[in-house]
Amino acid sequence: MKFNSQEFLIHTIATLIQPSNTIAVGVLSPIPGSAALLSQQLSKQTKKKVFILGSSNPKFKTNHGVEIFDLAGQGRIDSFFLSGGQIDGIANINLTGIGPYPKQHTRWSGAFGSAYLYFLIPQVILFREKHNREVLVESVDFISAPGSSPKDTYRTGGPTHLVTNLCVFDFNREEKQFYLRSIHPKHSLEEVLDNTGFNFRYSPNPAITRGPSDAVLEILRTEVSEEISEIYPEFAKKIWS
Amino acid sequence: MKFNSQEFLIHTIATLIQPSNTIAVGVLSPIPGSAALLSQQLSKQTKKKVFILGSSNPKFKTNHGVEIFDLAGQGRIDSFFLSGGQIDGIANINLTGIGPYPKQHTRWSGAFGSAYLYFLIPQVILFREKHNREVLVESVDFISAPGSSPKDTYRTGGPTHLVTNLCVFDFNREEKQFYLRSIHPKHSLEEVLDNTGFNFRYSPNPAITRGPSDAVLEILRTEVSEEISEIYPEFAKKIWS
Amino acid sequence: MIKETSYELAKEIPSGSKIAIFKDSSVPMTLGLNMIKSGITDLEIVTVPTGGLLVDLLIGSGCVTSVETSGVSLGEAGPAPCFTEAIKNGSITIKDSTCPAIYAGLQASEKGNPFMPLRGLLGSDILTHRNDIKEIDNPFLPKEKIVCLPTIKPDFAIFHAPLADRDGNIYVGIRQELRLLAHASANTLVTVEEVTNLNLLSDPKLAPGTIPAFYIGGVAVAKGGAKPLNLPHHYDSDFQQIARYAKLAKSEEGISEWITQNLIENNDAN
Amino acid sequence: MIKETSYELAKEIPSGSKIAIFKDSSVPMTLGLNMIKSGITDLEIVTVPTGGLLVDLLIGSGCVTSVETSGVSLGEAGPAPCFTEAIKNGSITIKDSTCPAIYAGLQASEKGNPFMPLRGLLGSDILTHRNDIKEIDNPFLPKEKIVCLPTIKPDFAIFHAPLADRDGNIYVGIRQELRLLAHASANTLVTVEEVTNLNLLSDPKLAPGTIPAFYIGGVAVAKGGAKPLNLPHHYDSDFQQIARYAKLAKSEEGISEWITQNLIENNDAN
Repeated sequence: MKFNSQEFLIHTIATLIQPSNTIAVGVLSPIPGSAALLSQQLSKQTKKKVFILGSSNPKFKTNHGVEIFDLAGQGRIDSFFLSGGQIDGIANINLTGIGPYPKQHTRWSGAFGSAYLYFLIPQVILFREKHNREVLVESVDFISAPGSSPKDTYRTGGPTHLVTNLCVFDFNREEKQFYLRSIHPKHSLEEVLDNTGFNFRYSPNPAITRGPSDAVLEILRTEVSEEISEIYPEFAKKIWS
Repeated sequence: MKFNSQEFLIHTIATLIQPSNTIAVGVLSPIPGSAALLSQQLSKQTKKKVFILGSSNPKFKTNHGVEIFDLAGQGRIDSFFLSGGQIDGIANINLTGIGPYPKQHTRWSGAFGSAYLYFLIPQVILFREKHNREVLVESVDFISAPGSSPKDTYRTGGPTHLVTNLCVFDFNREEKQFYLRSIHPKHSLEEVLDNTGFNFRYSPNPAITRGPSDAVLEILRTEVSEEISEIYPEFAKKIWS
Repeated sequence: MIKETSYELAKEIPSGSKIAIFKDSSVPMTLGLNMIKSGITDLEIVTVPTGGLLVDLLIGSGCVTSVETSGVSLGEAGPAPCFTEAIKNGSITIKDSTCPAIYAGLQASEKGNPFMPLRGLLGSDILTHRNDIKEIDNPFLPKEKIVCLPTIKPDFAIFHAPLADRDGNIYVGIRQELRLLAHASANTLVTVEEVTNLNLLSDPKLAPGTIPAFYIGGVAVAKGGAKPLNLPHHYDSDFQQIARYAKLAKSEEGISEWITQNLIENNDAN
Repeated sequence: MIKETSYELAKEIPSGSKIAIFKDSSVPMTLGLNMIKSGITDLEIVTVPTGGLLVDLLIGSGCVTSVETSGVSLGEAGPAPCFTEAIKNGSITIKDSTCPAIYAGLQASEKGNPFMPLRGLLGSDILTHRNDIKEIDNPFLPKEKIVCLPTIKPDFAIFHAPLADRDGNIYVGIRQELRLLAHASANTLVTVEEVTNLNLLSDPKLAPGTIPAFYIGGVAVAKGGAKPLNLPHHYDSDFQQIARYAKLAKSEEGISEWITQNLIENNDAN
């Protein structure tokens, strides 16, 4: 079956979080949210738990706004997603803005929970559809949350992957460096190199990101799309109607 | 009208807490509890709040066990009551036991909230019916909660009075000393001196503690006794039936 | 306790107050519009933990001097125009934070504690620019640095809830965050959809979702008091109206137009 | 998730576990009696924040090596005989505390924090004997000493509640402390009066008083599972039975007699 780019990315992310038992999804994250729900559908017997911030469905909701942060502090969340106005080569993310602080000439909304959750959730997947040199920079202008920390900092979590519209990177925490894991079909290594502002490791013949099987697409378009249209109605409409 | 010794003590304590807007009462404290409710009845127009730990009546109950301590921390409670297996001349209280710690030969239940609330509630009234030299000692064997603290300790609260079956003391925090405020009718200064293990200040002709008026007794035996019999049924039965 | 109008309730808040506003589903839009009408200025806003339409509107109306926040946006309707502009031109002081740090500051206030420790934040530029946040050695693991957040004690928490009773008890249901706001703040003012004659604390099914009147300084009925934002089980967000705000808020005249229209609509509902 | 019997649930708890027990109205007596039956030993008990009948019974049955508590008593039925005796003869380790300090330790665990600051305690002999509690300078007011309490993270929270659903969600109503216990503990085991087929989280009136199954490791039905203590809206305390315990608990044979009788009665109810 054919699939669109969102379905492809949902499947890509779902594959990365497949081993997780508990997945949390931030506000306004329909693609990671769909990936979490797909991953849940694909392993029904293991009873995965998915928390979706901003959902009013009690199945996905916490009782108190602080609970998701407490859960992370308790070590009960395996996977989470973050993005960035800028993301750099050592996985620092900038959700705050560009220019001398505080009167930044470009100001985004703010760090949200990143300056805490990035430290405490073992698998944080960075996700940004727009892969270009404005987003993927050598060094962020403002570190909303650092990609790594000195040894004496309490840190049980951090970045494991970066997923974009072009490719998937693994992040090596020891070396503090991204490794190209696979390139999405119809895109090239040259394109990735041209559009990435930071250095990363790669093999000359990178793997190609595998797309969803027909069986997975079927689940995505039935069970998952139904759940998602409750939480992100506009997104579901755009993709599946 | 005639009154019994419990009614007398309830009225005595109610008089001391009359200026308070918010009064908290610990577990198993029927006389202070009745005093708080009497004080509430005597100033209906000012809408006093009474919290009674262990009550299941939502009128007197907090939502969470920690709430009473949080309220004290927030400065929202004016008056509280503590007791002691031993109470000494500088208002230290011992709720823990006597003898070398931890294998004390006399062991009481424990400090409960005293080691916190004594620091934070402006008016803490010490109440112990049994006035003798075993209870009112020169120096407690174990300080469950200290009566005073050095200047650099954060302390917004502490002891203001000690009420017993014989008399009422004021506590002077500057001087760290009890002053005899009044002796209950039918008791004498000599009796108080004989039965008190610590030194205190007194005038040779001490005042006599005033008993409840007929109007107050009327309220105590109707509105208050009704409320109390819900919370402390055994106590109410003993006194008012 | 129960005021005649939201405007009367709004007038209880003096200029210069520190105000806590919860992020969603309980945003007191009618009360906020009436605060603007009352001419309030110099507010210090604490968003719990993030902010949206109301915070942007108060900034755009010149009522705000500082914002402590983990982020302000209009959600699906995009960036918050007045917030963004006010930061660029320096007309408000921004205290950037992260969600659990704002909760921790409020929880410190709830406990009457002078601070609250929290993992995370180390190495973030948020910390670089917040001199009021301290780093100490973890007393239980001396080689570990840990952040201590100062207590956040708002003068007022303001929110909108479905129901109050005559005594001033407030039903908030699963929105337990609002309990934290009420505990942490010196005073709490609430608008509600309606007032019931039954006592909310006396009903064992409603009591777990009820904030006792002890914490509440004033209540007013404001039907549709969160509109154009949502109130669960009552009404959904009006995306068109928020998108319209996003457009109009780019000019002063536009904001005035939007306020006038919504103030009339929200107050007329009562 | 739903076990056949309280005994099966009791067997989930290994000897040597650290167990949190809430002070009243939700005390899992049937579960506790079955823990004794299972031959459990070396428990570290944390009373939240104080303890009573169940704690005394576990001590008297030789299941306990240490108790962290703000106080143990049988309430109106007087001192806790086994607790008192065990302290006198040194057969248990006592960690004396004060109520808000126990809550603070659990709240630290709930947040994943290494400690929690708290006013009070300074100058108390409780502090003298607790080397695991630290004093630091308040980082925001350096001349002030302030106490930091270590995190309390129980292996198990155990309690009795009115209702569970098939998914393992637990209705606790206004007993919000039980939520803290579940958040702070690695695992939570619960007995309930009954199991309902409806989903507790889906009912907006019940959801505010419901702990999600996510925190719950096991559930068993135990009708009258708090007896002879009370469960609000279900049954009152049986003062005679508690007073009888107070008398019998002075000898080993007496305790055995009391346990046998109550174990049979409580288990037979199911």
